[in-house]
Amino acid sequence: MINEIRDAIIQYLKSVMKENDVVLALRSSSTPGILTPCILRNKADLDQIEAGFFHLNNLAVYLSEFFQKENRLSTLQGYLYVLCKPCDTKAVTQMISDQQINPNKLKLVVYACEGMADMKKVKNEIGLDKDIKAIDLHLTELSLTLLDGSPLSIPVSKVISSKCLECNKEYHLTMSHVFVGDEKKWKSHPYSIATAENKVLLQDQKKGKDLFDQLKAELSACIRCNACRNVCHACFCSDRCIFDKPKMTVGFLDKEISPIDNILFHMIRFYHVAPNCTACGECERICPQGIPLSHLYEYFHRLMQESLDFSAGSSDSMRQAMLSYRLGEDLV
Amino acid sequence: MKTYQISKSQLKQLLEPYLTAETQLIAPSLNPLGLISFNKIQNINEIALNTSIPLKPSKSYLFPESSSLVQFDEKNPHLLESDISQKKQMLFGLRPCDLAAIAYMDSFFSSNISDHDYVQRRNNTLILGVACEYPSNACFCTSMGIQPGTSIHADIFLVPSGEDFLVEELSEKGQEYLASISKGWKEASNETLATQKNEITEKTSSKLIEKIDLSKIRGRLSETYNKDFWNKYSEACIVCGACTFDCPTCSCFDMNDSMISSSKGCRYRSWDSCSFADFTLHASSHNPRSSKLHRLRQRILHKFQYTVEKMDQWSCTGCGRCIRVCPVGINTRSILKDAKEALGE
Amino acid sequence: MDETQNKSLSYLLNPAHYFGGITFLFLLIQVFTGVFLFMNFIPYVSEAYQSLIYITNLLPYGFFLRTLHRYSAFGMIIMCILHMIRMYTTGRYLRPRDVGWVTGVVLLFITLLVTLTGFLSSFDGFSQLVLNGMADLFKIGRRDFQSLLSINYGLHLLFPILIFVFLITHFSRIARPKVFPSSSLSFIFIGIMIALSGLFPIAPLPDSPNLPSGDFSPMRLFIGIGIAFLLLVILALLPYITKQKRIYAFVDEARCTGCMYCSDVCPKKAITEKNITKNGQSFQVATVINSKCQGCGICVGACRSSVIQLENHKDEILLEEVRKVWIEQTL
Amino acid sequence: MDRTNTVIAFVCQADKRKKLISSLKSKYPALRVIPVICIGKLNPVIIFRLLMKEARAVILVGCEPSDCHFREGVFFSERRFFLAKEVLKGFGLNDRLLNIIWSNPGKDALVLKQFETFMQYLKETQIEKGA
Repeated sequence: MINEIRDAIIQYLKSVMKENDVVLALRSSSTPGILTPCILRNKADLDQIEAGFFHLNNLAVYLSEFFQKENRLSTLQGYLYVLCKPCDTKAVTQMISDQQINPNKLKLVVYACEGMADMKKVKNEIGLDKDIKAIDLHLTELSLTLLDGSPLSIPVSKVISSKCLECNKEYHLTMSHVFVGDEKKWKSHPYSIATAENKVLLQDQKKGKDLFDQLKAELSACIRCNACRNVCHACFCSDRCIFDKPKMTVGFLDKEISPIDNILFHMIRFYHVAPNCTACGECERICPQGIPLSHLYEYFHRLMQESLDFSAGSSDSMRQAMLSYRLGEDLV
Repeated sequence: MKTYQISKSQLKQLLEPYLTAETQLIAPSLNPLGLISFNKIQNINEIALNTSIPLKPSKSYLFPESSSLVQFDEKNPHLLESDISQKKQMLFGLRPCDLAAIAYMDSFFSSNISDHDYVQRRNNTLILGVACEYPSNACFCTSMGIQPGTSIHADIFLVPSGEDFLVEELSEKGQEYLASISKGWKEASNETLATQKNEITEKTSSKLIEKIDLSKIRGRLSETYNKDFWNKYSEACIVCGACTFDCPTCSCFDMNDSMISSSKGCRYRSWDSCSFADFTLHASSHNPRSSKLHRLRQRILHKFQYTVEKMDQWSCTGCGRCIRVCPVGINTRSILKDAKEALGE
Repeated sequence: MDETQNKSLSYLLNPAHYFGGITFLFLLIQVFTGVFLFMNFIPYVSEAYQSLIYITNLLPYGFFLRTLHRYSAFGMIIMCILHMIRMYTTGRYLRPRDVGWVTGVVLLFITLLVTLTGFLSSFDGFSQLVLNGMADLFKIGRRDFQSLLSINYGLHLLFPILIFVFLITHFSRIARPKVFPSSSLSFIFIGIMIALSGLFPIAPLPDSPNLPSGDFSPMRLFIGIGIAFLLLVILALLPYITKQKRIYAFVDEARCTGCMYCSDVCPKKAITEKNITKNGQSFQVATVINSKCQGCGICVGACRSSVIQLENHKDEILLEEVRKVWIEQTL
Repeated sequence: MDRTNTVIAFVCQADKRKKLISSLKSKYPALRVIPVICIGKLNPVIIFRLLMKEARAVILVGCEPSDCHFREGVFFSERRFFLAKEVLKGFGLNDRLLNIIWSNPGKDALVLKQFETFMQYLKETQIEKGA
């Protein structure tokens, strides 16, 4: 299937990759519709790279592996090329300002992204009793073959993820990067159907007790598998988290899985993440229990922008909101 | 063991006794978050049988996420045995892969050291299996030697044939339960049952994406310990633990005390996962499985190697949940294929 | 002593909080009255005593100024000592407030010298006796110790300037220096001073100074000054001698992610980053400079994975305190 | 005494404020006073845990931002407590249960008055946090 963005990326990487450079990109996994992040070290593997409509993952979370964490490759001599959607660049900028990555060994490959798939919507289209055997994108049609071999085609507009509908098609990067694809054409028609400002959130419709009851019902489905914590670029202390405190130092947070503890877990996680959350939506996408976490991170993202006028990932030198103050703002 | 043929309306009769106050009926249904999962059923037509298996197994009804085992109070030091809910429950709508998983969990929890908490819940539970007609693209039960159409691990096994169900008794508990409610049910011959089962097995296994022949590498997986195909997967893994919590045969748990006051509290047990950072963290803060590679490899080798050595059975039933739930698309089937290739099969 | 005062008087009236302020108030009275005395006092050997008589007997309110000058000198010394005692008892002399303590001790020494030179330059009986003694010591004739007198007078004017110089550093060490006592308190003390100097003025001077008998060997004076100096040096070194139980923050380097939130938040800039290498890879972790750390714990509040803790004030202990306090209530 | 309707007050030790607050203990049996070196030290994670489990309300009494002994320390904690209150609001909890009273040496009377009004408020509103 022709995917000219992917070929342009591969062609660019082939031209610029030197001897011990490393590429962090995505390749197809044997589950249809989902790509697996991969680290490619030599030119021959570059052809496995996939990009475009199924690029759901935000690869920024792997970058801290390269520079700070235990099993890292920080003995990296060459450069690290990272395949990024424009909305992932905010995550990379925020991690640089949190000193989790040093940018001078990093080169971002940003490409003209026309939106990404939302696999939940695809599943709803197919119905709960059938499943996908193979899935492919033909210009504006998703062509699927189901398990019993019957073909099905769904228009892209039906399954594009809601985050992309608000994309204003711009990104700002100060570190070294390259844009693959025609930037002017890409910027010419932004989606931005529902602009972020007038979005009505759950916290606007409900207040107090019934908001608490609804969130409690949703969060009681949580099985505390830590997937939302480990996939989040803003939750960068993933294997040194306060919830993983070793038993010898009496951690004051129990590992009990009960509605109250789940709320406490998410409350503490969003308290930590609120200043540097770039609302990339990864935590909601991958939650095995389907918990609508957008009810929470949308609220905190908007809160940071409105009351502290701080948008995460906007500049890699400005530290996050909790590390600065303005005289006389008397917030509390 | 008799088999009956019942219509859809008579199915209500089969499940009715478990809809009373002191009992609970657990079956797959659409939960408020829009996913199919095992929930407590209020009335029969909520049950959704014609879907692929729920993402979260019924494990949490036998081995709950966290249950308080013992309550203690230093001031008057006696151990209050925590009262496990005596509710009789029926697990309905389990497919052969889930039934095989429950059989493994039974043998795990009540082998030489029997786990009081699990055994008590298990004795209160009546298990009704259903033949599987709607596999997902991640299923590989046939590669693990399980036929989607039949199973021997349930108390009662239903085989859908057109509009009706063939009900097969498999255990004394099932026979005794059926004896009490099967008034006026039409008996069915074993042949029709067997042919219906084979037909379903053929139809479903033809739908599966692939079947891997693991017989040659059974018990030889530890030779792939230092092979480098593991890096391909561990570099992508984010060690989150979703695969282990959604796996019907993962039985690791962690014990902790939750103190209400400095003298009163309860010791509870909650699920733990080998992917978590502090699973094998020693008091000296040395961690033998510190890197992601160690943890991913441990999960696969435990399922396909160590249980074969110890209990001479796979502890994976091919339900495919770990593949469907993985945020980064790590596919257990492709790991097994790479292992086969690395062993030169 | 501190608690009882707090309870009895409201915060504003309690003198204990303003000892330092009152000393400064007396200093200002001294300077104010000193300027008037300076105008009428002639430091020549021949006319010194005459000008003194003129001030006390003839100048309108002259005697009042002199008594006020003398009494507030005593007041200043007493208040200064009380201020020091209070600072010592409330432990406000330990590091990092030691600079305030040392400058305070120097200020006390200079005040003593000023009062000494003040008495000598008044050239009445006692001062002449001492000056004669000094003249013998320096082998100059008893008659012409004009040089001694002018040196003494010069010092008496120089030292207050020195006091103000040290006061600047003394006040700069306090976050919000309460330089002046509260208005009500200062009126009270000025009132007392005026009443005292009004009721018990200095006796009018006789025409010629009556020289007390006997000789006064200046060696005793110098020994006295020497001992006072030694005592004050020991007093100044007190903060560095006492073993201080100070609380530092410390970082559990195995769990630190190197995000440096704590160093951004530390008011004393006591946390910097440091690179440690563990099995071949280099990490950036936070490390605490103990000399700068004041044990306020604001870094503990900023750290996400609660890796930085105060030495024996761990977060877990806080929770134990909640439970302990809870138990106390129910017993 | 049901332990979930205790009120825990973390009081900054500067200027002997602890005595001031603990004198209120006799009036309010549910009050627990815990002195801390500076309320900037309090990690809101502890406050969340206390609010969800041990306590019904948490009161923090500390120096006013411009008046703190550690100069700009309390400015940062002011933002932290703002975010903590917003997190409580975002989760539907009553963010007045985390009450922060700024005080400085001269304002002891004002601190007591704020304390009284808060305890009064707690009496009226029943426990609706569903803890």
